[in-house]
Amino acid sequence: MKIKILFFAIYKEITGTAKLELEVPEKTDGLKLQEILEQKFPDLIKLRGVGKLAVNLDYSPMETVLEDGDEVTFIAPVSGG
Amino acid sequence: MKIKILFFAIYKEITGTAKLELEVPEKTDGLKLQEILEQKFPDLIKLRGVGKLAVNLDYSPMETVLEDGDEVTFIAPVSGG
Amino acid sequence: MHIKITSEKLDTQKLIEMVEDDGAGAIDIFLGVVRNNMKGKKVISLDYHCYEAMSQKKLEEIVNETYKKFDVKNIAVEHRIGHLQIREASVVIVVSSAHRGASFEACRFVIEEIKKKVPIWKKEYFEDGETWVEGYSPDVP
Amino acid sequence: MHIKITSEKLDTQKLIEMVEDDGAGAIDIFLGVVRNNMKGKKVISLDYHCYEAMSQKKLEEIVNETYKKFDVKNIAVEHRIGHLQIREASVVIVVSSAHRGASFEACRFVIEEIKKKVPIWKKEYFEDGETWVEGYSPDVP
Repeated sequence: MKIKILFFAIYKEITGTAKLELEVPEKTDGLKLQEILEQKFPDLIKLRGVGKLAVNLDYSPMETVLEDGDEVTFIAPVSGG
Repeated sequence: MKIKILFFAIYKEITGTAKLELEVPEKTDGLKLQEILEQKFPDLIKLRGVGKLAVNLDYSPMETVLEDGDEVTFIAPVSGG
Repeated sequence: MHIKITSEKLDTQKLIEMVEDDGAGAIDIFLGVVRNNMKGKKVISLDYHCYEAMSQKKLEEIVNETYKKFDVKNIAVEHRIGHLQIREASVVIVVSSAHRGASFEACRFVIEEIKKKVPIWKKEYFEDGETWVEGYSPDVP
Repeated sequence: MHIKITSEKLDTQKLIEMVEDDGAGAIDIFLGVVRNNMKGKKVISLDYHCYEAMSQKKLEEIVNETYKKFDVKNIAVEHRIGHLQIREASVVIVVSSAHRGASFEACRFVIEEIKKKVPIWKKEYFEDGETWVEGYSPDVP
């Protein structure tokens, strides 16, 4: 299945990209996706435990099983306002 | 001695005046002044206990002894803001 | 510190510019506004009357106390007097501070103190008459 | 409800007009402003980046929750993104209510929630470099 991954702020700087369409195995969850991305972008290991998963515009536990077409991102600590 | 008395809001409506220069005996305090004014403007009796004394721009106890040239007023419950 | 009692329309933007400070990260602004009812009775308009010299003095005392109590940068306060229509602002309080907590708390403190201590009186006009609004009775030392 | 994420300069006066209501007696306004230092280090300017679709959604959720929790009339919120200079406003929150307590409390609630939940990130530029500001780590259900 295919998911859309967005990168913002420090994630965007580290990966050098804002958006990625990725083919992942069925039943991939947030933890598994994190591993897949760390293989593609080894520097992402620095951000382990820092970012929170968001799926389709909502914060979601890392154990969330992703579905085809999901829009996924990792949210570094926010500093708006 | 001579004091200046100002009337605001409900006091001004009842007395029909904004300002009064009044000759009063030495050692007149707020309570005595109240009586003197009630003789001049009998309707002021309605406001007994309602207004607070102010002397020279500060709230002052009714027992405050007035001095020559003081600017005195009675402050009805305030409703600014 | 900027304090003014005026019969002109209040200009919030002007007061915001007055409190700006390179070290301020937060500005809180409070507007008191004329609303169309008082305890369910329809208000048409109102008049604010004041003892101007004493109001000016009490506002200065309140603002000085606020500077002492809260870690704020600048405070600006204007109170309008005279005849006001529904939706018009009667008071504007603007406070800047490094961190947001102080702005909120100081701004709230200023309006609460104004309502207790400043000799300003509101007269409300209804369809069938008018009345002096009974507010706070100031504490006397 | 008015919510907007924009790269244009924020217009406080426009937002005040949006929340006006004949029954409102109070309006509280909060401005988040760029200040010239972060923990003592001199800030030259900064950039706000955001995940716009999710920020819009989270702002809507926050404002809806605020309407439920507090007795307010109207709420308007704008957050600026992009490059900002010292003294420029990054966020403006405007709340109208019949009585003043609700405006103050609701306005404070909105800014606290924004700082916890909305995916916006601040990058500060110093004389000798730049850094992403570490803020709140959002709760995950």
